[in-house]
Amino acid sequence: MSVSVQISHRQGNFSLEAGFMGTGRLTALFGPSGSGKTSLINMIAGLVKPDQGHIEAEGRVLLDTQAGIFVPRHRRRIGMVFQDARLFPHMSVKSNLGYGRWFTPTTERYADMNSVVELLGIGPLLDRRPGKLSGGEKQRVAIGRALLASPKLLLMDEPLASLDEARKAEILPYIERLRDETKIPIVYVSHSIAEVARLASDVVVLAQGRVAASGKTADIVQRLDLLPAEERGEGGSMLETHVMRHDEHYAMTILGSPAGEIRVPRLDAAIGVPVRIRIRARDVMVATRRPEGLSALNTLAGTIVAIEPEGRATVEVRMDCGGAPLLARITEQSRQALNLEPGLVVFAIVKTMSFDRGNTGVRHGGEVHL
Amino acid sequence: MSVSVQISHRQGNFSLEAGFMGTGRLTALFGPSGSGKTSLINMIAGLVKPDQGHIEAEGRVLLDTQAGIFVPRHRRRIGMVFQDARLFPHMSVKSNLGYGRWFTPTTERYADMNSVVELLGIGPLLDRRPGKLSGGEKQRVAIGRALLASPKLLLMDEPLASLDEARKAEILPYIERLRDETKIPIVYVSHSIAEVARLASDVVVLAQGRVAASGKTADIVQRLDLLPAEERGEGGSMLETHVMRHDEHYAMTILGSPAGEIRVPRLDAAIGVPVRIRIRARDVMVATRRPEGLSALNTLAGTIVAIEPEGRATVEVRMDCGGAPLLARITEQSRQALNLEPGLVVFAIVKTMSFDRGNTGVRHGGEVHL
Amino acid sequence: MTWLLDLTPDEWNAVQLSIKVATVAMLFSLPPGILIALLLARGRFWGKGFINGLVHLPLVLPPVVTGYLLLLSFGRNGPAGAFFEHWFGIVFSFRWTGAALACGIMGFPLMVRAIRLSIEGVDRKLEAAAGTLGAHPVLVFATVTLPLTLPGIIAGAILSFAKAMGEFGATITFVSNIPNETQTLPSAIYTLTQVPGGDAGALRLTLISVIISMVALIASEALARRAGKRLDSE
Amino acid sequence: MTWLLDLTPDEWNAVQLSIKVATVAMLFSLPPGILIALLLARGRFWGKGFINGLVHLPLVLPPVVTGYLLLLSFGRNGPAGAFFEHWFGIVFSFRWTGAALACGIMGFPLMVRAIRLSIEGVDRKLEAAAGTLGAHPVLVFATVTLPLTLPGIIAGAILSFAKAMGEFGATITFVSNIPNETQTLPSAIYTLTQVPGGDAGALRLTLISVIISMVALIASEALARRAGKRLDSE
Amino acid sequence: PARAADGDVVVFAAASMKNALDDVNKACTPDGGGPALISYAASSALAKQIENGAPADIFVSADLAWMKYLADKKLIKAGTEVKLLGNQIVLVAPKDSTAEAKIAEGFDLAALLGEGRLAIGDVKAVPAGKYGKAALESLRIWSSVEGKLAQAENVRAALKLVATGEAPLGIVYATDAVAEPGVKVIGTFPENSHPPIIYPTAETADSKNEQASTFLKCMQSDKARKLFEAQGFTVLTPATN
Ligand SMILES: Nc1ncnc2c1ncn2[C@@H]1O[C@H](COP(=O)(O)OP(=O)(O)OP(=O)(O)O)[C@@H](O)[C@H]1O
Ligand SMILES: Nc1ncnc2c1ncn2[C@@H]1O[C@H](COP(=O)(O)OP(=O)(O)OP(=O)(O)O)[C@@H](O)[C@H]1O
Ligand SMILES: [Mg+2]
Ligand SMILES: [Mg+2]
Repeated sequence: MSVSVQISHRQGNFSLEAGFMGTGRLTALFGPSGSGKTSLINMIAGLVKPDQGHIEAEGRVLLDTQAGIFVPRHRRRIGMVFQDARLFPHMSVKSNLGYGRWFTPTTERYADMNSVVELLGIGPLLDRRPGKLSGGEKQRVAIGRALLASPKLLLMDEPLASLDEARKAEILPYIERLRDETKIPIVYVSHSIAEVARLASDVVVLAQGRVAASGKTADIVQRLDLLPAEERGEGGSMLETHVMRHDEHYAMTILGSPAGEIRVPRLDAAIGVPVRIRIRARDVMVATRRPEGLSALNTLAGTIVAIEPEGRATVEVRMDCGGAPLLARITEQSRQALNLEPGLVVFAIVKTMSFDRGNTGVRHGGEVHL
Repeated sequence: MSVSVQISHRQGNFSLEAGFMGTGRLTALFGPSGSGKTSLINMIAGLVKPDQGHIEAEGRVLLDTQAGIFVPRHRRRIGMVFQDARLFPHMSVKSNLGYGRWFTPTTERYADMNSVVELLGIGPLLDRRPGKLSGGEKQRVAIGRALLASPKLLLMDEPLASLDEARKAEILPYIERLRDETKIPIVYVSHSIAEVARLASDVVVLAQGRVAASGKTADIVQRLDLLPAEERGEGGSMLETHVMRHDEHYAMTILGSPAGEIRVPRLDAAIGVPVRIRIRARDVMVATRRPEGLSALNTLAGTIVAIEPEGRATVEVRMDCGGAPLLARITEQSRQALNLEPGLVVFAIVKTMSFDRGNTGVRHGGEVHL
Repeated sequence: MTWLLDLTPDEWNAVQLSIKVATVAMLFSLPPGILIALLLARGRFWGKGFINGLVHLPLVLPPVVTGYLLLLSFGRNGPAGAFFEHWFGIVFSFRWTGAALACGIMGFPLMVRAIRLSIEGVDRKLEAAAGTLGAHPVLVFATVTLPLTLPGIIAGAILSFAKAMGEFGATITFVSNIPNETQTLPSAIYTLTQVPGGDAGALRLTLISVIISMVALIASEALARRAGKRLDSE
Repeated sequence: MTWLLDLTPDEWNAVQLSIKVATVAMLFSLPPGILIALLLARGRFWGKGFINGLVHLPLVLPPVVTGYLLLLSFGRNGPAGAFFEHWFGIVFSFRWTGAALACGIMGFPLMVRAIRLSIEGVDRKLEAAAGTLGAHPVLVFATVTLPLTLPGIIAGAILSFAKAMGEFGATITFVSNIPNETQTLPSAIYTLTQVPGGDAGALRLTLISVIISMVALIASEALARRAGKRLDSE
Repeated sequence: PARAADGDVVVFAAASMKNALDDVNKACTPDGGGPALISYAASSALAKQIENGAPADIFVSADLAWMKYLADKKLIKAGTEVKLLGNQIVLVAPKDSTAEAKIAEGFDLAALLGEGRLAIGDVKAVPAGKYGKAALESLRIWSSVEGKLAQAENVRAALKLVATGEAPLGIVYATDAVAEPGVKVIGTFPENSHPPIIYPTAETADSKNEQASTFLKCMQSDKARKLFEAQGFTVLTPATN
């Protein structure tokens, strides 16, 4: 359950010098346009042979330029979802989907055509040619094609970019299940912090061909300075929690965390199941006294650890709520008005509604039946 | 400043029966994958001739099947950004960008190569071939190419889908300026409510080839029922405000609105300039008494107009704040706890941080110099 | 129509033989044609220019010269002729097989060019995609490259067939003009143009040859259209 | 090498004439070749099948027949010949122009096929994009379709040139074999093969012809590579 | 092993003899050794094919040179060579031509041609062309028309050039001129102005077919003679039986 990559490569004026160890199940590659994400993923897939490097997945050495090892792409057992769909224009959607199966030993097939087709909502398209699909339909077929090859390593290059939110929301849980229930490592390129925070166990931030940061998702997501200014509101803290109980009356789930109980909309998960939640810094309010008569349901007591100014108008307030770190993004004006200082005991207020599906990731376990 | 479309067309099993009047400056086409957005835009561009229909832009009839009018694509003066970039592979990036200029009368050229190149950050790519660009780079060049044709109608098919947030945030204001300062109508396909709410004057929601709803953005964005479940948190109300004053000390701008003053991060707009803000329903808290010791800066008094249940866990609270409608999305549990009922006077609380750049749209005026 | 089909037995034989020769020439040049086209389109090896030149040779040489070279190498006493006779039991000299060989070789440059152009037009990114899905390069070729090359293969095949229907210089020089064995339509036409009063007969055979070729052409166009439709608007 | 280049004045003339004829044939067939290829690739009109058949005819007909048909139509008394002489002052009969005409026509099907294949391979979505940017269809063709068709145009041109270097049946039938005017290399070679003991001379001229063609071939490949590199990995 | 059909005699014959030889073949069937399989092509091609092991039993050449070529290489069965037929060359003009000529030493052929060209078989390669050149030389007008030739691939093509009016005059065989409605003969070259026009025939050295000599004999028979003469040839062998 690991991918390790160390690459040095030049193409034109662009030089890529990047390496990371993805020890978790889903490693996200995050970075601006042109930073080398696709190039890196192409090398893992064996489509580009880097000038120098070493690539290992699940203990298999796929590339070692020093030892002269280069496993050809068709023996890497990789499922790749390309940024451009790259469907075979001369085959029907169905044949496209089934293409990889031909080359997978029967015993190693774990993906099932029917359930993948249903998940992706491409049932009505099966007899069509790719030329007659819409942009999003193409991308969905491309995802299905990669999955149905039952790969041992899944590479996804912005797979959801051309999909609407509803579609994304349908497919994300499936990727979660893939991540948790099959033991295939996934390398996932994305522009969206929300996606990364929800899916990734590790994040590698690329910038101009270099690794700007890499590590556990929770650590990276907290480091708002790594994010582009516009994305900082999306950053925040990750809390590892577990399902404590369900409140069937109000259709809520109560999660237990070191910071206290957190109420979120009803999750479809059994008692005890671990759930990771993301609390966006901009969704967190700080109060100096426990508020009353307010619709927000989650009030977590904590101590201010640090206050970092961020521009003139904004500060980031780092709190420790029973051991769990929590990040709030508020105005400098509020900070002054409330006299917030490190050491002060405060209440962090988070609306239940902040925990929509995009921000709660259920950790699955056990064997998968796709 | 208007586009009117009325189409009836069959392709394969898919039938498109759609019509809308975009009287504003930017009409957004919004809808799930495969709902017919690209098809519709192709017809406006003259790439597909619909079975029946009538298309008018800025008073020019582009298509009228009954009168037998079909203006060929090259005389429509349209700038189209395709979902797939469609750059000319045999030309350098520079030639791609300059292609449309050749066919634009000198007097009608309003777009300037240098500023577009700079805006899109494609300066270093000018001598490259499209084959050697990354996905996002291609898309940026495609946007530039369409702009530089100085079109009279701009059609954009998910132009920002493959761009990172930072890039998006850079390009969005440019599109705003295009919308406001040149008088070109824009038809903009997008999956993102945030983009739509920020940019669009009108929204057309497509579903399975039919118009599910259309109207002013403010009206559509409030109708959460039109949105897919996952997007409802993104929905909310639009407030038309104007810049009252700037608070240079805290780097804030105070906007005047019928609901009262609203503090947002410093905007780069002169006093009096109209600003449209989006207040996401999920960002609004409701309190029965004016809260104290809370970091949230904006507290708007209002009366509850209606409460609509949405699923078992959630309700939508519709308020009237000094004539401006405001929408909050809270849990049923909170509603019961606070005894919220129509007619009750309440306080809507919105963090200043909710108004990041994605949610404030400055309305530009006057002549444009791109 | 009766005057058109009112043929002597020898002429009938020539018609049938021509169809047989052209078909065999086309079918047997397809596999090597595809292979060589692939080599030329994709390969990077020493001697590629030489192979390319060799393939074009029958186009450049006067057919008589090609025929004569075939006679020298594939004739009964030629080295290639001896080789094929010994190892495969195939005799070319003065057999219809020889006519097919001559026609195949004369049409070879046309076929290779068409296929090569098509191969060069195939998007290699699709091949890369097939590779990641586990297909061995040979299978990638068979399932992706080849089907996408179909228009070129069809064009190459019809060019080869048509050329075979008209080829005469190399054939008559190589395998002579023996009725029922090596007398193809063009040879028969040639003979008729060489004698007084033969024009009407030559014209008639020419028309028959044209009709056969046009039927083949129309069939090939229909095939290509079907192959093309499958890629429509992609 | 001396024995190779130790040519009689007539042979030198034949070499020069052949290059001239092949070049002119190639250059002058390019515009109509591109046009017809475009029509066949894109057009949907009544009689398309007929034009397609007509284009292929020189391939199917024995060259002698083609030459004879040329004689009948483009000869001094032929309708086309009279037309060209009257309106353009161009005389084909017994002139090198006639040789170029014959060679051009013999190579025409090859050229058209290559260009057509390439045109059919052009992504029409790119043309649509050019259209929306304001380019008139003719300009779209010139700035997008044509450059993307370049590999096919180069292939077609070299096929036409090579064919012209080897064409002899139609040429000699149409414009005879007049030294210094219509005696191209293949005609000269043919003559030598018809004389007992002429083989050495024929071989020498054949080699020269092959060398010229190979030079042209190599140049065309280099050109095509450059054209192709520009599209690399797109 | 390359014998065509079971035991049929295979004749390699100059293409210009097709009409006559097809008739003769019929007449010689079945008791004259026929039916023979007759392959018509240029004498040069046939000779080279025989040199390369073609399954021919009998070779009929359009001139003596290619027969000699084979004989020199010992590919002709000794003693079987027969000078079978003779022919004449004539000056032809398009049928509506008003040209008149009296062929004699020094006659002004060049003036008769005017701006036009003299159609003739290739003077180096095609037998009729070689004879024509010899005749013009012996009539001492070669140098005046040498630059006005239109040399054709074969004599039939030369005839076509005249028949279509492309060339105002041409030199072809009498046998060809007779049957072409588009031309008229305006003069015959004297026999002594050129080497005798002879079509020789012989059995090949490799021939094992016993019928070959029968067929060869039949070609010299009276019934064959009539058929050859009907096509305009002169038969050179003495009449038999
Ligand atoms: N050429 C065609 N023939 C038949 N059906 C087609 C054709 N092109 C598109 N369609 C179908 O028409 C529907 C609308 O396609 P369209 O491309 O307009 O969707 P879209 O709204 O742009 O979707 P996306 O967001 O995925 O790009 C789809 O269901 C698609 O499968
Ligand atoms: N074949 C090539 N030759 C030269 N430079 C290239 C080539 N392919 C890509 N590049 C450059 O390498 C850089 C990285 O490209 P890459 O496709 O990996 O970016 P990316 O991170 O995937 O970006 P995006 O998010 O836009 O898809 C870009 O600057 C691009 O221009
Ligand atoms: Mg990329
Ligand atoms: Mg679309």
